[in-house]
Amino acid sequence: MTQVNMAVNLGGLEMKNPVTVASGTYAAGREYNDFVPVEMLGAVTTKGVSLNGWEGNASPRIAETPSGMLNSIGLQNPGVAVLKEKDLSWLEGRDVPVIVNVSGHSFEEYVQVIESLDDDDRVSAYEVNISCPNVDSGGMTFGTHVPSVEKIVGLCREATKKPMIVKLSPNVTDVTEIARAAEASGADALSLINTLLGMAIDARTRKPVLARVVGGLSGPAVKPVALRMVWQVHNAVNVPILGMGGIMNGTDAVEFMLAGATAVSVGTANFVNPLATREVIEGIRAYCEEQGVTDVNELVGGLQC
Amino acid sequence: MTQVNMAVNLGGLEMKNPVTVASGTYAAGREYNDFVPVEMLGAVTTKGVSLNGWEGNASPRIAETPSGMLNSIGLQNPGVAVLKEKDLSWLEGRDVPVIVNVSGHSFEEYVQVIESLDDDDRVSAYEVNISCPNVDSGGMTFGTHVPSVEKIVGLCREATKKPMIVKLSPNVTDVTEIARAAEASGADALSLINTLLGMAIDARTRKPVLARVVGGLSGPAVKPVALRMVWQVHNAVNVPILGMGGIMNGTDAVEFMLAGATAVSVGTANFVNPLATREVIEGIRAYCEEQGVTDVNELVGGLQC
Amino acid sequence: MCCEDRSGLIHERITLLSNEKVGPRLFVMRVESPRIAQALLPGQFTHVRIPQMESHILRRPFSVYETFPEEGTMDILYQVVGYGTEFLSQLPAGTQLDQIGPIGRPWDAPEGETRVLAVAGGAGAPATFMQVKRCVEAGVPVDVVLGAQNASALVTRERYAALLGADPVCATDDGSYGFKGFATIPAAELMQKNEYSRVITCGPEPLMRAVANSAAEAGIACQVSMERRMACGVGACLSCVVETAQGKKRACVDGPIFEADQVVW
Amino acid sequence: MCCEDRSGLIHERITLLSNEKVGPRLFVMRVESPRIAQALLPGQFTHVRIPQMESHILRRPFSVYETFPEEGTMDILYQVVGYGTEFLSQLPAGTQLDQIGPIGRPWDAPEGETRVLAVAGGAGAPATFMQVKRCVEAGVPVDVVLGAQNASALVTRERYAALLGADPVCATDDGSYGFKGFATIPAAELMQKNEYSRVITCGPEPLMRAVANSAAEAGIACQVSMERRMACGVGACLSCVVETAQGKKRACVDGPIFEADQVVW
Ligand SMILES: Cc1cc2nc3c(=O)[nH]c(=O)nc-3n(C[C@H](O)[C@H](O)[C@H](O)COP(=O)(O)OP(=O)(O)OC[C@H]3O[C@@H](n4cnc5c(N)ncnc54)[C@H](O)[C@@H]3O)c2cc1C
Ligand SMILES: Cc1cc2nc3c(=O)[nH]c(=O)nc-3n(C[C@H](O)[C@H](O)[C@H](O)COP(=O)(O)OP(=O)(O)OC[C@H]3O[C@@H](n4cnc5c(N)ncnc54)[C@H](O)[C@@H]3O)c2cc1C
Ligand SMILES: Cc1cc2nc3c(=O)[nH]c(=O)nc-3n(C[C@H](O)[C@H](O)[C@H](O)COP(=O)(O)O)c2cc1C
Ligand SMILES: Cc1cc2nc3c(=O)[nH]c(=O)nc-3n(C[C@H](O)[C@H](O)[C@H](O)COP(=O)(O)O)c2cc1C
Ligand code: FES
Ligand code: FES
Repeated sequence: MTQVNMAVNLGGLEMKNPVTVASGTYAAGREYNDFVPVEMLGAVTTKGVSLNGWEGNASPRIAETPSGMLNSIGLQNPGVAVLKEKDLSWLEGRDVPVIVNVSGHSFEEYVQVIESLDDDDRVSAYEVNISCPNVDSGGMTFGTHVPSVEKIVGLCREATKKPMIVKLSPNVTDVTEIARAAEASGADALSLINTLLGMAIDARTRKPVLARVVGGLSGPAVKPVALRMVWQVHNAVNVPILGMGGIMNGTDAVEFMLAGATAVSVGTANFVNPLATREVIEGIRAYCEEQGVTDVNELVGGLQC
Repeated sequence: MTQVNMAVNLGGLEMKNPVTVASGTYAAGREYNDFVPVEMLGAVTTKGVSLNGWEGNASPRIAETPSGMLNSIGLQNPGVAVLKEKDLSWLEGRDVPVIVNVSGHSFEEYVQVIESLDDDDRVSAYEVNISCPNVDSGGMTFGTHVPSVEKIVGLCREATKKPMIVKLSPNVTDVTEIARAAEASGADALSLINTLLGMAIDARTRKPVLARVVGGLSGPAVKPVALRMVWQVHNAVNVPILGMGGIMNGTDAVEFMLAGATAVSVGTANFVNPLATREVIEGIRAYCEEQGVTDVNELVGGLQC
Repeated sequence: MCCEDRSGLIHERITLLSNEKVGPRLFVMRVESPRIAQALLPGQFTHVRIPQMESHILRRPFSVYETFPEEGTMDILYQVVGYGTEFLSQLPAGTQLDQIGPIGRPWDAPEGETRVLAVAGGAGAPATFMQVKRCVEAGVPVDVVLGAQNASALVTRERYAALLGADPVCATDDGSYGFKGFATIPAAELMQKNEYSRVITCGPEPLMRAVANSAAEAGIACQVSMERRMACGVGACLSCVVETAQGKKRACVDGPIFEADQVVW
Repeated sequence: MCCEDRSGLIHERITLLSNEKVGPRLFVMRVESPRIAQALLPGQFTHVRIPQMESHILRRPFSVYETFPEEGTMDILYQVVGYGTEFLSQLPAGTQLDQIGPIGRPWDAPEGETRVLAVAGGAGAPATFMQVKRCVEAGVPVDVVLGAQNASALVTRERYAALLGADPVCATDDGSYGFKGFATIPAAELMQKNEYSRVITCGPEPLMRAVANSAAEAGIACQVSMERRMACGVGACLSCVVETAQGKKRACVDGPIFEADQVVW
């Protein structure tokens, strides 16, 4: 059997295989290291980080929904200094590129986070999260209108020469419009989808299940929406795509690549199966072997319509 | 045990209970009549109808997805004359109000459909579908931007004095903006959600599962998104809401009512369980009895946040 | 091509009596379903809810291999092709399922036919069995051609042979039983050789199309059983349409049996 | 309050050996899980994947009632409260599940304590059992107060009694066994009467809060076992946070055992 080339290049970021983790589902890799040594991943994507840290939302923060879940963590994080001191130190010397997911309540805060990380060699790339539905200012509010997308992506672009991935929200009328704005403003790659805004209600108590009432929907339930958006964006822009939304196994990942994703993120699946990332990597490889595909890049956008 | 009042008024439409069917999933009731006599429903909502009939999309038209399904029927229908001749004749004399779901490729076509039905007493109300994701012109393209929503709802309003429900798309950045535009332009009620635009891929064949590539996602998977939108719209407008999206049982229906729906539609659930509508009605009643609710209207918007 | 005169639909809770592997990825399940077993005509199908498949929400349509109205049971022969059939194949006897039926337009009654040819391939073989049985019972001469990948997949052969009192004509892709090649070839030969008043066929679309072509060339009336993805299974959702000379028709209630010359392949 | 020194996490396929109803909506399941049974300390929990629940995708966290390291088995006592536990209660012996464990901060080792009081209510009763056992084995005097709705729900009483050699103090809401009223009342009385170096408690939050208050008034160190909805169960997702004097802490790995005086109720 011929060896399959699994390496991909995501907007300047070299990955040994196309699989990273969805920000916020994997911390910085340490908690899952007993199950999947972080070096096995194509890249590790860290939990969203802001300048000085945020408390996040009240509990309960999650709800189970049909084939999915809602979360309203609210970007709880200890701030960029702690990220450097703890997470990046732990990652140092481990043979895996690090994508830092960047958040802020203001345009300036995004830039400040990048500036405080940019001369740190342990950071390989950024994922600029303009799509979190769980914070009141920043997050999704920046990512759903073209002018603010242009502004924030442009400012972040000026702050770094590292590969910059911009993470898009599915809660928009036309994702291609946002995607084009991000590309035109300097994104090296686009990641999608972040979570769909949703809600769960406990009929018995007549209360929302989440303390914050609404939260972000993820998991298999959203896969059809995610695939559609990846395919639409692939047809609309020239930068590579990091696809995600409900990827549970290798077949799901292959579907995203066929729709146009160069790499994929595994999120909610980690909660179901802590070995999910590993199985996704092996599943993609097995698919390529079965189909006689010698280079995983051949799959990208290979959908036959 | 005290009797529960199950009757509701949906923007002028009197319903003996709050349960109708989602347009397109139930034809005009006849096919399900062996399972659920149509008179049991609070109202029957017919499949989308256009002026002269449409062929719809190529097959395959459906795909199963995690806790949901995609459809790309494309509003196949035989036109308003056949609706009158066959469906409305069959419904005549049956004790159930009829909501006709209206479609068109142009503003004019919507109006023409309403005009050709408006003096027909067998029609109790309209549901104006400005949210079908499965047609190239009309449908969702009309329902995702405020100016065209205002235009079409205003034109339809001029054409009828019957209760007019406007059906909204979830594929928008801000559903409350669209809802307010529809209300301001004369909608008596709003129905939501129509399907989320999605896609399914067969990794083995590298082809989309649907002939039309994309389709509309429905079923339990979308319930969190639907509940969230019903709740947002309930807080944004004063007209009543017909809620739908993944309702499978009485508890789901109660959740929609707590979020702000005055009535609910059962769609995909009919495919899973042809007795679903009946069980939803009984489930709502049982909930009210258990909770000591004597009037189902007490549930509407009763969510405690 | 009409469903207006269909008999009432039944929603029945059914019990799995047995569920046996009979060939490569092929299973026969026997279910207790007294009301539907009574009412079902050859060519009609049932729409089955496989239990415990929480996130796979749709029913699965299956032809009925044979009904035993007295026992109140029926057999369904199915091939494992995806999640649902795989799951179904692992359910033990005693499991409760439910089904809707009998659905759709049956094969035309054989009374009046002079000689019938049934051509069935792969998982289509059960769909013609009850109609062949009806021909035999009505005293209408009937020939049967079965196609399969190989001898071990020819799982309906014995039941057909017992019914006919002789082996049906068989064709296998690898020649491991009967004719080596597609069933369409012996079928076309039979149409040249014998005078048929009717051909019926069920199987993969290319097979049915070829059989329909041969029948058209030979000037024989031909009915086909069409498969489409189905949501409602009762005619309400329009997910299952087949292109016909009269426009789009629903496979579930306008079919599954169609006049071959009306289908736009 | 730290997880840095936690031992390695194990992902283990486990087999259900038995799954018995022991009281109203209460079940004990015994599973074969040799590696986790070996490694687990009192107060730690496991994160269980219930099979076949396709659309209910999350794992369910459960305390471990008792481990039997030699046999490689463990008992989990659970209450049926929703879909998952209902489904679990119907699984037959022989079913394969999987679990991640041992997770979280255990109760502090009892060595050095002079006398310990354990107060457990409802489905919290299993969470203190192994710690009480460890006290007994370490020769630390230990008193136990169990609370439940009624006598039939006091399902851990006998196992505690066998361990202690005497009946634990019991309280039931309806007085059908022991003290009539909340377990917090006999617990507070015991704290007045005896000199405890440590109180441990698990149960509904109001119970734990009341016990923590009594302990604080009596000046006794108190640990509580906190429950939160959990997605990952390994410290990565921040879905399970508890408000503490040091800010938000993860119930799964910073807890589930917390110092009572650190929790912001
Ligand atoms: C009228 C009719 C009669 C049939 N009779 C038989 C029979 O007697 N024996 C038999 O083995 N099979 C029969 N089939 C095909 C059978 O319905 C499918 O093989 C089955 O639905 C596949 O389900 P799955 O979950 O294993 O496949 P999956 O691919 O996991 O199913 C995904 C979805 O696609 C649908 N689907 C997949 N393949 C087909 C297909 N070929 N036709 C229709 N829907 C499909 C499923 O129902 C489901 O909704 C019949 C189909 C129809 C329409
Ligand atoms: C550390 C820890 C130890 C536990 N130990 C035990 C035990 O020994 N015995 C026992 O009976 N129960 C225990 N629980 C509670 C148990 O996890 C829940 O009862 C169970 O998850 C309910 O699942 P369900 O599907 O039946 O309920 P559903 O309401 O259908 O579950 C929906 C979602 O909410 C979560 N959920 C619901 N109730 C709780 C709860 N009380 N705590 C955490 N998550 C919840 C579920 O895990 C699931 O994600 C423990 C919880 C935690 C956090
Ligand atoms: C618990 C949780 C926390 C998340 N936190 C973040 C975050 O900090 N930053 C971010 O960009 N996305 C965050 N996300 C979104 C995921 O990265 C991902 O976009 C989404 O979950 C869809 O992928 P999935 O279905 O595979 O989980 C979070 C998702 C979950 C479930
Ligand atoms: C097969 C199918 C056909 C549909 N056709 C229509 C239609 O003609 N007009 C319309 O307004 N909505 C149509 N819809 C959308 C439904 O009415 C409903 O808005 C949606 O399916 C969400 O509800 P559910 O999850 O309960 O199915 C259709 C949905 C399905 C699944
Ligand atoms: S399956 Fe719904 S119309 Fe045929
Ligand atoms: S459950 Fe994920 S951090 Fe605790």
